[in-house]
Amino acid sequence: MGFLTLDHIYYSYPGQGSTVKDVTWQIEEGEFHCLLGKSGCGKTTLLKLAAGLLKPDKGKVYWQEVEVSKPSSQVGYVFQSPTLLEWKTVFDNILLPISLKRKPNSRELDYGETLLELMGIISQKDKYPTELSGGQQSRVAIARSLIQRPSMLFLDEPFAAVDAITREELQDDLLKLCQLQKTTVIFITHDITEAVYLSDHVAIMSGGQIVHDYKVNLPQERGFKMRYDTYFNELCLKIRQSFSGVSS
Amino acid sequence: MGFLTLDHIYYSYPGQGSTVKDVTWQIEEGEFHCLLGKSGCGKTTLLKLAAGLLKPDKGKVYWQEVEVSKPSSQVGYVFQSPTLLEWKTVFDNILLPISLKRKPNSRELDYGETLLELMGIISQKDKYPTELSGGQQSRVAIARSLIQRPSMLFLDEPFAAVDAITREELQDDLLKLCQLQKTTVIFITHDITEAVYLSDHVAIMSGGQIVHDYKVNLPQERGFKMRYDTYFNELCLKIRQSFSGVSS
Amino acid sequence: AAKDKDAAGSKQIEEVKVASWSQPITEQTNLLAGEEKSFYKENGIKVNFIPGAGGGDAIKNILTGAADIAFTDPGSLYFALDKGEKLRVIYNIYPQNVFNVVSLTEKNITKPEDLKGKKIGVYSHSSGTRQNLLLLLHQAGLSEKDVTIVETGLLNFAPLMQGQVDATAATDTGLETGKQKGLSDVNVIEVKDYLNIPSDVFVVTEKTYQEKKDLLISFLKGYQQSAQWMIDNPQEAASLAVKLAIDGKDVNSNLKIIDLRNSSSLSSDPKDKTLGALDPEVLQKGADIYQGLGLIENKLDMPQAVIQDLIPKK
Amino acid sequence: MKKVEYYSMLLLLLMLIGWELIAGPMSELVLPAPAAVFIELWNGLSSGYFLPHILRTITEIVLGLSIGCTMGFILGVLMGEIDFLRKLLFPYVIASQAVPKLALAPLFILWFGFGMTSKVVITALICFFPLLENTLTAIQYTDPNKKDLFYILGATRLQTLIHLKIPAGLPAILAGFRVSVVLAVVGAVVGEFIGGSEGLGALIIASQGMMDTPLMFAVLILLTLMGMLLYLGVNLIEGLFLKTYMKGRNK
Amino acid sequence: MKKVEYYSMLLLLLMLIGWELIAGPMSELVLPAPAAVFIELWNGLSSGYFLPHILRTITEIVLGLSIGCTMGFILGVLMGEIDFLRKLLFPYVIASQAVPKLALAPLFILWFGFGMTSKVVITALICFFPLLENTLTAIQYTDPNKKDLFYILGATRLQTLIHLKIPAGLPAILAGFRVSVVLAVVGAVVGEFIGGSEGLGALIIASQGMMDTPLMFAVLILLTLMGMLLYLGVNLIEGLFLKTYMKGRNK
Ligand SMILES: Nc1ncnc2c1ncn2[C@@H]1O[C@H](COP(=O)(O)OP(=O)(O)OP(=O)(O)O)[C@@H](O)[C@H]1O
Ligand SMILES: Nc1ncnc2c1ncn2[C@@H]1O[C@H](COP(=O)(O)OP(=O)(O)OP(=O)(O)O)[C@@H](O)[C@H]1O
Ligand SMILES: [Mg+2]
Ligand SMILES: [Mg+2]
Repeated sequence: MGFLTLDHIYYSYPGQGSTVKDVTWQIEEGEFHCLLGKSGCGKTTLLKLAAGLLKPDKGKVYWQEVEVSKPSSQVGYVFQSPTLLEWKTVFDNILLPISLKRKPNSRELDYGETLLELMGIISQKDKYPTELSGGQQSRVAIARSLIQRPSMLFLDEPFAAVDAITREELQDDLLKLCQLQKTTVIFITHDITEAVYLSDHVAIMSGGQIVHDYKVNLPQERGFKMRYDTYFNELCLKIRQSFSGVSS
Repeated sequence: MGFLTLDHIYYSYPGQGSTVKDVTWQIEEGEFHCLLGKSGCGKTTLLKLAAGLLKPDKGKVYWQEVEVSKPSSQVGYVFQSPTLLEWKTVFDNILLPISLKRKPNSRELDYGETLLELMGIISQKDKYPTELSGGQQSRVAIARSLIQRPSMLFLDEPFAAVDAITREELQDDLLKLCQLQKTTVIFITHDITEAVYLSDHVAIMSGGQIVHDYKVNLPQERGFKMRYDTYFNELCLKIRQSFSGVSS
Repeated sequence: AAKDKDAAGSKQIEEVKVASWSQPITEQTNLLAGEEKSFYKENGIKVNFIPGAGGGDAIKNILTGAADIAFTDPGSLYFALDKGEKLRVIYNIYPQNVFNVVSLTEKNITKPEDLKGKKIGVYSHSSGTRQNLLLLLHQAGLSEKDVTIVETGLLNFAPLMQGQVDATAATDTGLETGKQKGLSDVNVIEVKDYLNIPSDVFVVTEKTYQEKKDLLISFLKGYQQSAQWMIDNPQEAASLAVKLAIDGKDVNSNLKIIDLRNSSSLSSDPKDKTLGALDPEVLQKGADIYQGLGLIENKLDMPQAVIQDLIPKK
Repeated sequence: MKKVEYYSMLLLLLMLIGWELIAGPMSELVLPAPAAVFIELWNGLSSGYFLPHILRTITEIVLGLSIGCTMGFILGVLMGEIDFLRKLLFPYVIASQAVPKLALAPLFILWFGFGMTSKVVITALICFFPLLENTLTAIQYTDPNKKDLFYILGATRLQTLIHLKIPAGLPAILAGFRVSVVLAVVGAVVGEFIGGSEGLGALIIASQGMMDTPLMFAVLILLTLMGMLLYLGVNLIEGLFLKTYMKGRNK
Repeated sequence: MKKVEYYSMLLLLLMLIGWELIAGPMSELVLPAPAAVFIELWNGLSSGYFLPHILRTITEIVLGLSIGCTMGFILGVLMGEIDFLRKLLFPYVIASQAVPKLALAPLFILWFGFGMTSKVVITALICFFPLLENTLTAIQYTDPNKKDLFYILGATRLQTLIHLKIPAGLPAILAGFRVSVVLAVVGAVVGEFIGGSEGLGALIIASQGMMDTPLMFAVLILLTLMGMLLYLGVNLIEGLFLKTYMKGRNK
């Protein structure tokens, strides 16, 4: 059994048909999985199920062989909307996961600043969330999810509000960080190139089911050049086609 | 003078340095302008200034040769976050611009449904915003901005939360609609390809200024094929380079 | 009934607004029985009862013109006269002082002197219980400083029985009700044994007195008849009170209260059998004591404020 | 649901037993035993003795509440919208609340008569403040993004108010309404303390005069029941109108 | 700012003139003219006659407010968090509000004596409800997305409460607090109506007994000033703590 296992999961919102239907998904430790799919196909719902935020109607979620009943604090989660606390500064928002439990120590404060630096928002440190641009807000949310060095990361379109250049920088930073800390990641995105560039596996979701799961055979160490690699582009095209095939 | 003119505009948020600095921008009737720039460079602020949501500290905004003092109801605006009313259904949210003034007539109701159809969310018509996925919410906001057939559209990253396939469909639909109704558009996006595909002009913003303004010389009638056109890709590359050049 | 109405119409029924110090209560059944009995109708008037919360309210209600006649206590009258209001006393409702000071027998308080150093309850600082307590203390050469006065609200016997106060100032009807509710073994000091100033009087403004003399005469006629009726028919009054008075739930207690009020309606002077007769001297004495106590500032001229000639003589 | 009702009953029973124990050694004058109170309540209800008083008080509450809440809501909206008005009027609003109504009895009687009007006015005065304060606050804390939306839609101030600020502030406004509704009961009773000859408040005064404490407690129970019914009524309204707000509430 | 103060003065002047006009033909016993009241107020203040009463009432308000609001807040939080408790306790909360405190005077005196305690208890009882109701409501309407965030962070119920629900609900909670603060003034006064010999409420009763209406109005003005100061105090606190909430408020 894997690090995180979804076993024949079903879920439906009250008064609605099944949103997630019979999903079985296995994620090994340290793997980077991307989840692609059309808007409204159930990606966010599946991610919440995997993280224990929603309880499946049928089926079970296992986390290191133990059935998940409530989210573990080992987990980082970036919601699709930034979800920051308006009454705390950016820095306090980032430290929230720690300050909930105790006063952050100087090492943690330093790490917070490092993350802000990485996210390119160190100059916004003492601002309040309402004073940030959309993309800055999402980056605060990402930094917050990383502050506890979680062993598992759930990211729901984290880079959607960020420009192309910054996005590529963030992708590289995220990859490095995850490889360093052996973080297991599930990453939802709408950008096929991003998915291929980042992940070991790309899952395609449609109508509440995982319809394809591609393995990405690229060297661990990614780089800008790789984006022009033939294998890379062929895989992107393949995914794109299976994607539109599914859509019709 | 143009349809919409920004004349040496300055703006700074209280207690902050200038966010928008000396921007002069001219937009002619029926043109489609894209605005690109790094996250936090001031795009949203500039859009709000252009729409009359913010008052410039210095400089003036003219709309059909008249100085803008308050937003005209001729305008459609999509905010960076969907900003829907949680206590109204999707359909009522879309009709809001009309129902503020009077009871929508059957023609408008029909048009509302057409827009929902176009956005691919007709099946969500009677749901409430909190019951929608992120991408569905943004599409509701887009439909709402179109319901009054505005002569001017301001779109702030409208497709950021939408998947690649749906996005391309929406791009084509939007273009068709705007060409049909001769709508003037300012469109903020982080996707360079999207910018080139959609617009007549691509403006690059950096540090609160418009640093480049590219004219896109592509036939009015866009199509899927065009994305593989050499001129198209060269322009994308050029923009990308000027973009990263700016960033360093 | 239709005939009655016609008769009344031809006689021109006039309305008299009487502001009371209380809600419509059993002891005022004769005032409330205008519909059931004919005392007022026969005199061409109709009584409109205006409730209040204390004698002060009653006087304020005539000062504002909300009422014609105030059913109030001498204390409130003194205060208002002291403030320079032009008021006239026209009828002595209860010539007998009905206030008393009640204590449990075990406390051995039998005369005003015994109250020294004790904690004594009153209804409220604005009520007649307090003023009459002060009068009583004054008669014994004591003042407010020699005792502790606390407000206990209308249920003033409760703290007495619970031992929170040594004595409580009350009225005869209050004491009677308390006894019915299980108060026993008490010593009672009656204020009237020391200073018998009236308990309640009818008061009007100078203006009303000047302008509505006839109306007042008719009203007093009616009231006198009604008081006589209540003295003669306590049983009937007690049954009527069930309907008319807000506190008239129980006929037997009504009867007891009515009996008490009937006896306090009679003058202690055996020569004067006229109901409502006023004694300016007693009122003057009361005023002087009030002044002595520092409750009022000015020396009042009570004989000048008292109007005797409106009271119907038999 | 069932469980709550069960424990509710249990708690009630415990309270009654506690009451009985405290009341046992005490004179009925101070604290009557529950049995005596319930007999009184039953008798008063079945004989129809309470009926006119209940009706009177309910009428006063309903009228006072309607007037007070309408005023409170409108004034709250105006003071929330117009800074100038808020600063101008707030001393008088506070004065209307901090001044004990009992002290102004003769003025109320003078201006509004000793009939029902003065009681209705007092009730209205007492219950208008919580609604005003909550409306005022709710209206000021509207999501600025949504305000931007309405601004760009060219909505007038009134339209923004009706379609945005009020619906968005409804939960807070209703909290104020619940407070108002309960205070209205006290308001009507206090109004009746001031020279009322009908109504439950007048009955309390009369029962005190008669030293009939069981009767007084029976009336207090009636008042509590009234308060509860009104409160539940507001909750019912909330349930009907705020279905959508509720949707996100329970996990 | 200047403009408001100007109009405020103007309105005050108008009110005073109106008062003077109404009071003119009326007996001083019913409605004294403003001049008489202000002379009384001035005399009372400068001679130090009011001082002990003011101090007494303020002490009662402060104590009652502290106890009442602490209770109201805690109970509001508990009832907001635990459905079961809400359903269980709400009848008793309503009872505590719908029952006029004046009616229970003998019980209060019996249990809490004639001294300050019974007044503090009454004040606390009166002012705890608005805070309870607003806290309860505010806590229930927390943004579900933020609740999800805290859930995923493994926050305990208490942590979620302290770091999310309470700060997010602060504007509504403070609205309740403002209502409480003003009601506390009335509470203390009503408490002093019952067996008080010191304090502004007792002074009102005494002045009524002596029919010294100018004195009574002077006390009413003192009460209004107290209410206003307390209200402004809450606003000050709000200004300090809610700076960030305010940021988005003014365009
Ligand atoms: N309300 C505000 N108060 C203070 N500063 C603000 C406010 N809104 C935005 N800013 C700052 O102004 C700058 C520009 O913000 P703006 O929202 O215009 O950026 P943007 O180009 O739209 O970015 P993004 O692509 O991330 O949406 C940012 O640095 C941001 O921190
Ligand atoms: N709270 C809810 N109540 C009812 N239906 C919901 C709710 N949340 C989501 N849905 C529905 O479930 C479906 C899947 O939603 P989900 O958010 O998982 O989509 P998604 O794949 O994340 O889409 P997107 O890419 O737009 O974020 C959608 O059709 C949506 O309308
Ligand atoms: Mg999603
Ligand atoms: Mg932006």
